[in-house]
Amino acid sequence: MSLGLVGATIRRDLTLAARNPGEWLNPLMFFLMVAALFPLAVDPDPKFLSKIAGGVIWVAALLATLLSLDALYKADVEDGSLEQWLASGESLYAMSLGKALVHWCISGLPLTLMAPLLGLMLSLPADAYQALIFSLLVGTPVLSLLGAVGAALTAGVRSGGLLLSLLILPLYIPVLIFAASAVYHAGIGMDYKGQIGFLGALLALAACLTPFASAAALKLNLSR
Amino acid sequence: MEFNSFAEFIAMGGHGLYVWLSYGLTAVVIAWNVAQPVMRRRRLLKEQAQRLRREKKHDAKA
Amino acid sequence: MWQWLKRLYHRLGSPKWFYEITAKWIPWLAIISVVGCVTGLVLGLLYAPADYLQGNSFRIIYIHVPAAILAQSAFMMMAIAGAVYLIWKMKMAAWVAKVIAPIGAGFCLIALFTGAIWGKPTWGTWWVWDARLTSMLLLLFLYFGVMALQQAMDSEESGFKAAAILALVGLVNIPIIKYSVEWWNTLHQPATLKLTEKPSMHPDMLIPLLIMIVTTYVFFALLVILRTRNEILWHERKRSWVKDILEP
Amino acid sequence: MPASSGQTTIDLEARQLFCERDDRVLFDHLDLRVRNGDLLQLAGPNGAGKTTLLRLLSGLNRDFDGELLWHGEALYDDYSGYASLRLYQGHLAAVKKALTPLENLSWLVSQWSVAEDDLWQALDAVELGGYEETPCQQLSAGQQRRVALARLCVAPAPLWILDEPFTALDKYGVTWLEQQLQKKVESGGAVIITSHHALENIASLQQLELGSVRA
Repeated sequence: MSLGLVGATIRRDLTLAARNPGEWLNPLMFFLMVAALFPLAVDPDPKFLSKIAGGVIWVAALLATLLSLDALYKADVEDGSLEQWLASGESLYAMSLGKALVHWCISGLPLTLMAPLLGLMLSLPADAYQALIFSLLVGTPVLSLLGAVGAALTAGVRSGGLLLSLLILPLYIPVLIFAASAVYHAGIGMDYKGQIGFLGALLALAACLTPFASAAALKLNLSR
Repeated sequence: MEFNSFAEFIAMGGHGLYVWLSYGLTAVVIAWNVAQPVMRRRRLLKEQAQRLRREKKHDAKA
Repeated sequence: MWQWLKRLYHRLGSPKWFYEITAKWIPWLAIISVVGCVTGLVLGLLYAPADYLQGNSFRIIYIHVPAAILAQSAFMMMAIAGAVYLIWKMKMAAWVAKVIAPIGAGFCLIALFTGAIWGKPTWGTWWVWDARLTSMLLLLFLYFGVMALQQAMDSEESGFKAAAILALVGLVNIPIIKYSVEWWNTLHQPATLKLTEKPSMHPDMLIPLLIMIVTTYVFFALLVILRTRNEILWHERKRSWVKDILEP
Repeated sequence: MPASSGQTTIDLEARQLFCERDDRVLFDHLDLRVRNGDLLQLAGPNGAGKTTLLRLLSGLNRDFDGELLWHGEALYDDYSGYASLRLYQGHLAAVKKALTPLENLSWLVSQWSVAEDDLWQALDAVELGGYEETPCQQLSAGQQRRVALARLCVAPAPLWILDEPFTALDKYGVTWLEQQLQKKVESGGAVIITSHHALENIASLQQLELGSVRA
């Protein structure tokens, strides 16, 4: 059975994730812990928490995504897999898109599924759960796509993880602003379609454009 | 002219600290921006001239 | 026209030509910068009337606004130079992109410092999450990212390429960041007193500002040329024409 | 084993190649041509540019001056066509330790369609029979390398470009690989290889000495 290299790589990466669950479970634990810090450090008052819950969950999701991004291309650069992709002559654009998809499956998707639990811990208003899920569902793929560019750029750099955060965090700001605002507005009973719509537009834009940047960045790692 | 005396100019109607602090910090950044390439150029020219002289000596020996 | 553009491109691509021609430009650019700066500041600091709301603290505008404008267009120029390098492999473009980054970051810092200082008499606090200041802060982060990435790479060449890719991604993001920050700002702080953006400025206030903006661009060109010439000297140090400069 | 490689015409040509790295000229005015039945060994000291030349010829690295032709046309005009006929093995094996040899091999040949039976046979041929479903972290370095080399048996590519393939192989592996190379060129395929290993017993061997050009 032939899936082509892109399909085979998606399958291989998912198999790898299944064999090394720590790689994607640790960022999830981190997600949980960061959210637990806020009531402890700031104020455990449910009224106060319900106001900041959406923002806190999103900040935590963003940081957890960054944690898991560093490994996205590093191993492939080091063990020669990247070399084989380029040697195969298959489109690096499709490849980058595939890798971002895999990253989302092991980071954004579980984050989305875990978020309601954090909502409970942070007394998120009942009306806001739907917005939280929607915003994560539409927003986290953007994080994966943009982050994949950073991961591709820093894959060959020795202490790339920190650098990656420095490069990518400013680019994450629009997602953070609109997603957190969607959750907040849903919580106070206001309409949040506009924000989700904007996130959707960002997702479409990121899905079209970031693979070009990722592909160009991946080629860089080979010219050594 | 908006100001009647030099002291009035410095005081900037009570906002002197803010205005002059801004201009001072800007001057520092600008000065560094000018000094950095000028100094680098001097160092570069010196180092490279030295390298050339060294290479010439080396060639003369060989 | 096309032929002329082609010739210009080839000349710009030649470090030697650039080095020789800019030697003639530097004194002129320096003179224009000094004269423009003195004129603009004399007009702005001495002759412009005080603002009816902010008093004399508004005179910070003559450095804050030009620095902010330049910091943004410098990022654009850096990204374009980076793209020229990626597409046509023109080394001069990579060097120009490299030298723009610290200069642009410097102007970004000026805009942030002066904005914060200006905020104290205007808002009563050093820092307010004003839309313009916030997006300026993010722009500074983008500059830092580009510079850090360039230095982190093993070979200088891949550093140039990586920085160019990041600058292009940043360039696409800047309007999105600006829009989202402005939208967020209007949502959180309706009707604060803005630092700049007057409905209509008195010509006596406006003219010095325009002079300062133009001067800042000229000064920026001077800085870029000075630094690029150093890059040329370093990268071409083994060519014969540089050797002739080193020992006439 | 696909013996069909004889039918495809191989014609890879380099004209006036020039390449420099970090201000050092690796090679200049380099001409070479590889056709059916050729075995080209790149020789030269460390740092002479053997790997760089291999990467240029594979199309992985496009940072050079001069011409690179496949069937008389620029290699990059139809890179995916070229890539499907050329197998590149760098000194990195591209083998994931958490996966089994079978899974790794199946990924390594996923750009071609290869039947699963052939994969089992190929692993058998490199003496990995019985280890097909053991995670690679339990295998030795030489065995992991052999997983990557197993695809020489199954990939339907007439042209092989191999970078130091003898590294970490034991005596048996070396003999096996020598046989494979011999079989390849005899059946009308072609091989470009960097290796310090002596390959004199293969008749059609050509050698190219790099490292004579210095800046």
